[in-house]
Formats: sequence, C-alpha cells, structure tokens
Amino acid sequence: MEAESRTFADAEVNRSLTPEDKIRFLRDMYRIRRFEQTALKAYNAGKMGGFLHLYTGQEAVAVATLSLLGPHDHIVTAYRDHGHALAVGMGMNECMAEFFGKATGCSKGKGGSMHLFAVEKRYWGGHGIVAGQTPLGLGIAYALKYKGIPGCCLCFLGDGAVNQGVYHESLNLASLFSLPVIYIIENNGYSMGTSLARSSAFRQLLAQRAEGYNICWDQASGENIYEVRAKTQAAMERAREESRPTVLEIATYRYYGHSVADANARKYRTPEEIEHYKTYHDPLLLWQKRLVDEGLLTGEQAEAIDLGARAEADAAMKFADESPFPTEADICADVYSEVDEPAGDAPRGTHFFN
Amino acid sequence: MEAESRTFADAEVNRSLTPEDKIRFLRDMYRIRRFEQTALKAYNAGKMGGFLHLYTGQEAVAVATLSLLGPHDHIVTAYRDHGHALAVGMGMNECMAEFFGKATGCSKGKGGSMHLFAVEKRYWGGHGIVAGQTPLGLGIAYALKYKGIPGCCLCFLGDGAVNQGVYHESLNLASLFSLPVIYIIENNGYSMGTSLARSSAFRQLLAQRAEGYNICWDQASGENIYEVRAKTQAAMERAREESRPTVLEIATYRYYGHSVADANARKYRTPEEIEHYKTYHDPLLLWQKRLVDEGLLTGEQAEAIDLGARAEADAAMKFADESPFPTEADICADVYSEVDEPAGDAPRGTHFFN
Amino acid sequence: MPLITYRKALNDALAEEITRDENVVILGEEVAEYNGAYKVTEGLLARFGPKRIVDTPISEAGFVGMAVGASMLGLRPVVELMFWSFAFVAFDQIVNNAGCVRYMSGGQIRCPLVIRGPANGGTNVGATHSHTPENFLANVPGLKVVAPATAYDAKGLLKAAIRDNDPVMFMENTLLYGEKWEVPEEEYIIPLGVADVKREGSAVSLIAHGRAVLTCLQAADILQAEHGISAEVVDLRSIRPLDEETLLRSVRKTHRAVLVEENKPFCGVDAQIAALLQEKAFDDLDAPIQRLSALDAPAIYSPPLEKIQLPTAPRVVQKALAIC
Amino acid sequence: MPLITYRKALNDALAEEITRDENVVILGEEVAEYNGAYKVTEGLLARFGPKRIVDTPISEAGFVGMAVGASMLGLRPVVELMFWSFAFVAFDQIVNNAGCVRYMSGGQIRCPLVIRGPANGGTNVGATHSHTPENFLANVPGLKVVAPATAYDAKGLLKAAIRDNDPVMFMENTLLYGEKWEVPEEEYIIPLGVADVKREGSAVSLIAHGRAVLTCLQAADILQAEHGISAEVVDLRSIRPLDEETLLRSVRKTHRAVLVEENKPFCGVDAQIAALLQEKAFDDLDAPIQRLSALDAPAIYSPPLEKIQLPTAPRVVQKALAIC
Ligand SMILES: Cc1ncc(C[n+]2csc(CCOP(=O)(O)OP(=O)(O)O)c2C)c(N)n1
Ligand SMILES: Cc1ncc(C[n+]2csc(CCOP(=O)(O)OP(=O)(O)O)c2C)c(N)n1
Ligand SMILES: [Mg+2]
Ligand SMILES: [Mg+2]
Repeated sequence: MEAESRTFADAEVNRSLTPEDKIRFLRDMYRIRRFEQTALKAYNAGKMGGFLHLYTGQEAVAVATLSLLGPHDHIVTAYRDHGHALAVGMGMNECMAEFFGKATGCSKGKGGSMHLFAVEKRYWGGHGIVAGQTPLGLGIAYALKYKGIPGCCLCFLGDGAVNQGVYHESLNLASLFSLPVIYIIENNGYSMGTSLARSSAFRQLLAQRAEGYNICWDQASGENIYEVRAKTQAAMERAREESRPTVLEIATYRYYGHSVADANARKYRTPEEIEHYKTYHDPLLLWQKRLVDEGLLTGEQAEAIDLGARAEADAAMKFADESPFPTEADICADVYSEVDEPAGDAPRGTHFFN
Repeated sequence: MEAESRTFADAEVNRSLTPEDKIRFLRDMYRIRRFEQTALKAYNAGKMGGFLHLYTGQEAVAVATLSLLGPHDHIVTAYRDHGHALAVGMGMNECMAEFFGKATGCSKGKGGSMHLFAVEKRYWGGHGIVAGQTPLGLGIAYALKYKGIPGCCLCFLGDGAVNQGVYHESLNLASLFSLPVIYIIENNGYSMGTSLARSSAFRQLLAQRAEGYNICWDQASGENIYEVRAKTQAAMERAREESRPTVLEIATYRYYGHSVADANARKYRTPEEIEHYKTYHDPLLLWQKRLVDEGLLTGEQAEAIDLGARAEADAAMKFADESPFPTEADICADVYSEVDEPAGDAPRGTHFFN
Repeated sequence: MPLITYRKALNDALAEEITRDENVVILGEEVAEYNGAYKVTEGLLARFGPKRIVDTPISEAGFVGMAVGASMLGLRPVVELMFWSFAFVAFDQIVNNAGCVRYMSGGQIRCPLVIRGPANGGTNVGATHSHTPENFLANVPGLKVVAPATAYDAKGLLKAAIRDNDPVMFMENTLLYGEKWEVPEEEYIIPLGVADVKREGSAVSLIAHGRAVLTCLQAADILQAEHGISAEVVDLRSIRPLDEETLLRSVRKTHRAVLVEENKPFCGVDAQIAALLQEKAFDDLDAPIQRLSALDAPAIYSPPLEKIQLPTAPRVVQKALAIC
Repeated sequence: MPLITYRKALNDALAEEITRDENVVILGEEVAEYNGAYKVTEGLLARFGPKRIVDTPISEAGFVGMAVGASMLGLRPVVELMFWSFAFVAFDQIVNNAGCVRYMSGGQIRCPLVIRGPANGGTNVGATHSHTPENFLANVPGLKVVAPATAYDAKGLLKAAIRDNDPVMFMENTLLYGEKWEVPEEEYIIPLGVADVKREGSAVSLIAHGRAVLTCLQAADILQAEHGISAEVVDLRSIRPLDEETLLRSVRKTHRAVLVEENKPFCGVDAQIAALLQEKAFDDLDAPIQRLSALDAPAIYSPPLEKIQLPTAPRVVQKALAIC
C-alpha cells in the first residue's frame, strides 16, 4: 500500500508537479468543501429550492482528474456537480448565484445546482437524469475526433448510473467508433439509499463491464490524488494518442445524504461507517497531511488556505443574496437560439403558445 | 469436433430421446421451412403487407431449444418469430392467416407476422422493437418465481439487439433478482445489413458481456441440435433449480435478406458466403443426414416428411386466403380489456376519441 | 371523517390492495428500505416484507418492462417512478409493451399494471425533473391515465387503478403529498372515467386536473368574492377514459369555460378538451374557451420564477374575466 | 421543372448541405453501406465517404445522445431514425438533452441537430412501427417539428432544418418517398414556421400536415366536383414554430375548418390547432371545427383495415359536408 502509493507519486505526471501545484490541489479541495458547507447553510436557511447534492468526501476525485485537463479536453458530469464546477475553474459566485436561482448564476438561475455549465471552460454540465450525460460525453469525444482536435472528454457518472441502458449503448459506441472518451465511475457505494450490492450485479468491479465491450478499464482509490492522477493520465493518453476509450472506477465516499433533503442519510448506513471515512479516509485531510509530511506546507499555511476558502464562500453567498432574480420575461428566453439571436430575418411563426 | 458432437449426443437430455422425438425435430424443421417458403410466395403475390422476416437457416435453434419446454416454461422472442411459433406448437393456419391480416389469425390480423402470440402455449410473442422483449422475458421469469412455479423463460434476441440498453438493464436485474430467465442470442452474423463486427465491440463473444453481470454464459453451434439441446438444458436446469439466469449465444445464419423486402440481401454478404452455409451448414440437411446415418430414417421417409410439410403449408395458404378480414368495428376492439369484457358495470367515460 | 394527507391516502390504498390481492407487488427505486423517495410507500416493507415491496436499481426501462411481463402472467405490479419525468427512459416499454401488447396479440393478453409517481413542476428541481406527460400517455390507445387532486380521490382512484385490468398511468403531485383532506375510514372505490364537480357554479366552468383543480378552487373563491361570478370547478380526475358528459353538462350550463393545466400548452390535455367542447357544445358556448397552462418553456429552476411559470389563481381569474 | 421523388428531394438536400458545410454528418442505422433502409441516403457514402456518412449499431438512445453532444461542439448531425417510432427508446435524450440543455445552461449551448425519418402508418408494419409522435415532440419547448407533404417542401425544409441552430425533428413518410413532384434545380430554402396554402378555396378550410395534406387535396377535388364546395387546403408544413397567421387568415375567410391528421386523436396536433382557432377566431367560425384523425386504436396490421384506419378523402368530405 505504502509502496504502491509511492509508485503513484513517482509517476511522471506527479513527479512533474511543483509544490505550488500540490498546494493548489489542497486549496481546490478546501474551496469545494467550504463552498458546499456555505451552500448547505443557505439551503437550510431557505435560500434555494429543490435538491442540493453535496460532493463532500469526494473532492479529491474532481480535483485530481481535472487537474490534468489540457486546452482541448472537455468534461461532463451528473447532478453532483459542484466539485467538478469549481475544480474546472468556475467561480463560486456564479455557482452560488445559480443555487439561489439568480440571474447572475452561471445558467441565469434556470438550471439550479444540478445544472452548472461553463461552456467557455469546456464544462458541459451538470445533468439531472441518471446516466443521461453518458452519450453526451460520447458526442463531445466524437466531435473532437471528427474535427481532428487532440483532446478527450472526461464523463463522470455514479455507481448507480451504470445500470442505465444508455451507458451500455455508449460503451459499445465508444469502443466501436474508437472515441477519446473516459468514463469515470465515482463509486461512493450508494445510489441514494441503495448500497452497491443491492443495485448492481458484477464480479469484482463495475468497471469490469467494460471488458464486454473490449474497453480498457482500471480502478483507483479516490483518497489518493497521486493514484487518481496517474490512472487518469494513462486513460487520457490512451484517448489522445490511440483515440481509445477507458472506464475508470474510483472508490470514494460521500459524507452527507444523497441530497441534503435526504431524511434517511443516516439510516441506510451506520454512523460508524461515516465516521470511519471521515477519520481515516478524508481525501482533504490525507492530502494535507501528505503535504505537511513532504515538507511543503505548515499547519498554519493550511489553516490560511481554509480561511481563504471560507471567506470566498461567504462572499459568494453575499453575492448570490444580493443578485437579482430573473424576470418573468426571462422565463421564455434561452429556449430557442433562433429567437434569442435571430440571424437576419425575424423568426417566423409562433414559437410559444401561451 | 466429431468427438465433441458425440459428447453432446451422449448428454443425458439427448440420450433419452426416442427415434420418434428425433424424427419430430426433422419434421418441425421441415414445417418451418416449407411454411416460410409458402409465405414468401404469398408475400410476392401481394397477399400480405409490411415485413416478413424469414427464419430459414436458423430452424434448428427454435426446434432444439423449444423441444425442451416443460409445462411451466415460457418463451418470448423478437419479430423473426415464425420458427418459434411453429416449434412451440402453433398451427400453420393461424400463423398464415395472421400474415394475411385475417380475422382467423392468431392475433386476429392485428399483429402481423412480427407479432405471433399463443398465450395458451405460453408463447408471449413476437415483438417488433429490437430488444423490447428482453425485459418482458425478465418479467415472465419474475412472475414464475413470485408464484413459486418451477419454470423458466426463454427469451430470444438477435446479435444486433445486444446493443440496446434495455437488454443490459435486463441482465443486471436478472442477476440481481436471481431470475429464471435464459437469454438466447441467435447470432446470425448480421443485423440487417450490418455485420457483427460493424455493430458490436466485444472480445470473443457477445454472450461474454454477461460476465460483467455475474451471469453464466455459454455458446453453441446452431447447426447441431444435440449441442443446442445440451447447452439449453444446462441453462434451464440452472434456471429451475438455482433460479439463476444464463446467456446462451447460438451461432446460426439466415439465408434470406433481413426481411423479404431487403433489396440488399445479396450485397452486404457474398453469394459464396450464403452458398457455403446452405451447402455445408444447413441445419435441416445436417440433421436429416444424421438421422439417416443413425439408421432412424430413410431418404424416402424424409421426402414424405417434406411433402407433408409442403401440403400443410399449402393448406394453410388456402385457409388464410379463404378467411375473412376483420371488420371496421374490429379496429377498436382489443384495445382495453375493460371495454372488451366489461366486469359488472359498463365501462365509464369515453375510451375512444374519434 | 379523519383528515389525512394525500400521501397517507395513497399509502393506505396500497396497503389495502396488497392485503386484498396476493398478486399486488410494489416495485421501484427506493420504495422498500428507504420507504420511498417521497415516503408514499412508508412502512410497507415492514408490514408486508420484501416479496411484496421491492427495491430496484436505476433501470426504469428494465423494471417497467419487467412489470409489464409480470402483469401478463397475472401479477398486478404497481411500479413507482420516483418522478414521472423518468418515464422517458422507459418510454418504449410503456407505449409499445404496456400500450400495444394486448392489441398486437388480438386481445390474448391483459396488462393489469399501474405505474405511479409524481408528475409536476413547482418544486425547483429543474426542467428534466418537472415533466407532466399525461397528454403523451393519454394519446396512446391502450393506456389509461388518472390524475387525482385530493387525498380522497387519490385513494379511491388508486384502488380502482390497481383492480383495473388495463395499464393505468397514475399521476401524483409532490406538492400535494403533505396536504390533508377528509377521507372516510370505510373502503371506497372511485371508478375511472368519472369526473367530479368540485364546486357548483353557473357563470363559467373552470376545468382542470391534478393540482390545477386546487388553483381553480381558489380562483372560484376570488371570482365569487371579488367579482360576484359563480364559477363551477370540474375536476377531470380521469383523463382517459374521459367523462365527456360531465364536462359537456357543465359547459351547457355555464356557456363559458376556462381550462387550466400545469402541462405545457402545445397539445396539452386541455387542447383536447377545448377541441372536444367546441365541437360538441359549439352552440352552447358564448365565448371562446380559454386555456391557461404553464408558461411555455422548460421548467425554470429559479424558485420564485417557477411559481409564476405555473398557472396561478389570479391568472385563472383574469382568463375567466376575459370571457365573463 | 424536373419531377423528382420525395426521396430524391431529401437526398439532394442532404448532399447539398454536406457539400456546403463540413460540419454536417449523417448518422444512423444502415444509412451508409446499405444506402438507407428506405434509400433516402442512397449514394451518399460513395460520394462523401465514411467520415460524413456513418452507420450506427441499434442503439438509438446512444447515438441520438451522441449527436446531441456532438452538436454542442458545433457539428451539425443529421440523425436518421429508421422509423420515428424508435424515438421512444431515445426519448429521454431527445426531450431532456436536445430539448432542455440550452435552457438549463442559461443559453450557453446550441444544438444544431436534425433528427429525421419516417413517421407514419399505412404500411402494415404494426402498432410499434407506426407511431407519429409529432404532437409529443412539438409539446416540448426547445424542439422544432416539421412535416413536409411534398418533395418540394421536403427539400426546402430539410435544408432549412440543417441550417437551423435549434434541434429540428423532421417527420417524413414512407408512403411519400416514391411520389414525384416538381422541384426546381436552383437552390431554395423554405423557412420553418411558414404554412402553405396548397389550394385556395372559400367555403371551408381543410388544415393538415404531412400525407394528410394530400388526402385533403383529394377531398377538395371531390368537394368541388361533386358538391360544388370550394375548399381551401392549408398545409402546416412546420408544426413548431407554427404559422398561426396563415391558419387564421384562412378560417376568417372560410368560416369553417376541418382538421385532418394521421395521428391518434387524443392530444394530437389538431387538438392544439382546434383549441387555437376556436380561441382566436371564435366569432369567425360558423360551425364547430371538425377533426379527422386515425381511428383511435394502435395501428392495426391487417392491410385493408389499416387503410381505413387512416383518414380517407371520403371521410374528409363527410366531415366537411357536416358543416357546409
Ligand atoms: C433516470 C433517473 N432515474 C432516477 C433518478 C433519481 N436519482 C437521482 S440520483 C439517483 C442515485 C444515483 O446514484 P449514483 O449513480 O451512485 O450517483 P451518486 O448520487 O452516488 O453520486 C437517483 C435514483 C434520476 N435522476 N434519473
Ligand atoms: C429499436 C429498434 N431499432 C431499429 C429497428 C429496426 N430493425 C429491425 S430488426 C433490425 C436488425 C436486428 O438484427 P438482429 O438483432 O441481429 O436480429 P436478426 O434480424 O438478425 O434476427 C433492425 C435494425 C427496430 N425494430 N427497433
Ligand atoms: Mg453513488
Ligand atoms: Mg442478426
């Protein structure tokens, strides 16, 4: 274990990391965690509606995988998307404002927390239908290959999502068309209140289903940034150089309920299980400890990072709070691009039927 | 090969066969083949509409697998369903009349050739949407297990159908719920004009995808009745005794185009390929030769069987021809069981909106 | 009569039918151990055990199709969709297998199946989770569609749906689950195909289904109190079969109709009702039939905006005033 | 002007747009090597090669979703569904991804995508293969829906659809593929949202889309020849956006309307048109709007019966006579 994780640290992609890079990973994890804690407070204060799917406990997955994104790489994920959004470089303001349903939100308050988008960062959402994003990731990879762009698409999904048919159709297409897409299964052990064993039949790992499609697969521990980076990098090279897909399963854990309104969050798993993860497997604390051990960071510096993240989150809350809601007229905008941005002639015919 | 096929002949399930049984298999194959030839003639004479998906070349699969059906076993299949229908004991008359769209057809002319049904024979169709029947097979198995009936469900699908998501959802459910369902992939090498290699990514076999769901799988040659019976029997025992699913892939070949209207039938594969199958791999001729070799049958007897099948098909054609069409009033019958067979009170409210 | 919630009414209906008929089985995501995402199935696992109350993986096409298959053999599966929005991944199974298999078999097969779950906007869960596909489903001959607006109706209709020998699509509403109504303790059934005049009136008919019925009742209060207009409120309850007679009777009396639904307007249920009323009560109508639907865009997330995207009582009033 | 088939018109439109814009790619089952199940894509693989014309496995949800994803990056996929009936296995991808992703991203995304294929009954392929989901799709704000009735319209509308920056659902008809019409050699585009008066008349408006337009034209001939009634035939062409003005203008002139479609009646497109006309032209209508749709059952297989299940010219005439 120790030896193995040494190996990952020694992987080319990790050896080339500067101390600043490593500290940035910690900061990114703190930013996600504090952002979500603040969001949770706001949720409980009635500042937002619907769902709020916290990523807390899984931060290392988004931070490690997305730290590898090059200028031609794209990502798409499910509704548990806050971590990916921040890790890809979105601002807390636009995300928090989106949670609040404000016009200043990244999706103008139209999508909500499940639907964060930042197209200019090649971040294609945030999708609420389980596994609905899996063929979108395929299509992004298809477009890259079609256009001859040397990038790839990371498509995230949960352990429950592997039982949606469209994911399997996507695997077959990805392999058959040899597309540069990487399916990253964030296996946090549960789909809502259903444990892995109660939702999926498999031999050793969910990712192994990839074999049936002649797709390479691998697994990684989501508490080890070096390992996730090493395995993701291998997959990205396969995508970019051979234009072949990969399925990568990353073991992780979420501390909160499925959504913050999950009344059963502590029923389908024991408090001990949750505590165990928090104590021994927290990706943020483990990374922090590692950086301290590597002599790259002091405890005080870590605290400063934490405080910075908290302050940023508080400011985002304030920003969101003070931002205006969309107007009634906004409801029917952003439906048809032809109506929003008429090209030459005015749009013909009736588009809306109220 | 010779040795292997001896082994299959020696399997318990085949050793117990009487000469009459074996001759019945030949007769059943002849019946399917002659029935379809007659149907083809009728199709070309404009007696029916839509599609006609001939099973010619694949007869041994239906005959061998369905020869094992016990009183509690059920079957469901796709649109290439003529062989299964006859093998399960349906009469040529009701099938041919269905092709002709007559009121005397098994589905009263409402389903057509893709939708043959014989519920009293536990034959649940005939389904036109590729892989749409796969969860139905699951549900039949579910009901059997629920009711404690010691039977199983054979669910047939094609090699192209494995790329529909619902089949994968069904595999996961079958394994997770431990259901007595057997998915039989009739791999005839093509889905319409698309060869296996152009439609599916896999390692050795399509059935192998079952591994990802912890489901047992096997393969058989569809030209060897003994082998198909032996492998199917093993799967049926697994279903009945352990209530576990199986995926069984059977290699076979269709001589005609996808449907008889397939203008390209001879384009996406060479005439030599087709001839090769007809000459060396015809399941009917191979079985006939085997029976002759086993001393169970003379050439004359085989011819008599063939003639009997032809005569039966001709009579079915006549029956179908002379049968009446449904009436206009029939169009809106068999839509709602409540309307067809009102229980007590007359149905309330409007059900039809013309 | 005891006041119970819409949720409890559904729960009671399920429990009674499970008890009554051993072929009734509840299937769906999180229905058993989790007690239901919206707690409609609360306590049922504990009472009836894992044979009758079954958790499924996230495979709607798979388990809906499985339920259709099981219903063909005589089980009476009641499938919960966590949201009716998720029907779209199972749409082929619903339309082609549940909807057509009886017909294609020439009447050999019955599918005594219920698919139920919430179909509504208004809870800020975004466009993909706020679909109201009752119009799609009612378009399909072979399917029945029901949308109860009160706890009383929910219970009686769900029991009827479970006993029905045809596939019934049962549309609930998360915003109603916690609302209370009087529900008798004695058993009762509300047959499908029977509308309910929820309030008698003489000057205009407000016709609706599901939660829009409550919006109409509020609007009727306002119309009476502020404008002296007596509005009749007709609740379809059952969309297919449809109780045309009750609708026509109301419109022939009031000569005016406002149709209200939370669906999107284009080809919504009310398009059908309007087409039908204008055809069959043409001479009785003194003014064009008005429609009020959700504002015609995907469901917006933003909470205050989504509230006004759905029909509101003041807007119903406005529509009614335009023709009264 | 040369007479060409509806099929050829579509094929020409595809070829011209493939040539014109390197981002246009044709995807679907059997579209390349097989030349299309109904030969609409005949010859395109040979002309444009396997990068532009791509065969897919039988995975509609997968490749439709893939096309949506690719369109977000600026490709202009034209996806063939062998039958529109198969849209139901891809329904979530169409409604939620193609239909909602622009909205949910606050307008950050465009999906310049066309999904096309035949949507019709009348060819004896049974209930599961004869769906006509234009009403479902047009219900979804964010999607556009087009249904050309002639080769001329098919070509001009398909070119417009491919150039459109929104997802366009393009509904063809296998019974029309072999029919011929005059089509100019010069390039032309028919904008979406513009209806076409296919025949001028004064006494009654026959309003239809797709093949029902041809049925109406026949009916108009009969009405004129046998009853001296001058019927106007209005072809919607584009269902969403909808050219309300042209419809209203026609009805305000004729004061009578018969709506004809091959869809099932409940919540069909014509329910919407009827609702709209009665609302906006109430005082202009001298008689109830009549509707004629497919007889309300799953598509029957039996060839002679299916023929009468669909609207026929004599039945259109009957409906018109009832109000003229
Ligand atoms: C098709 C569909 N079915 C059901 C749901 C409801 N749902 C949302 S998330 C979820 C659990 C998904 O679990 P998993 O894939 O493991 O992701 P995680 O939440 O653990 O990140 C369910 C059942 C949905 N959104 N879409
Ligand atoms: C969902 C769906 N997509 C496409 C079709 C059209 N189609 C009918 S059969 C077929 C090929 C199926 O091939 P396979 O599964 O190998 O079965 P085979 O015809 O060889 O028996 C196709 C594409 C369909 N019926 N349903
Ligand atoms: Mg999970
Ligand atoms: Mg095949």
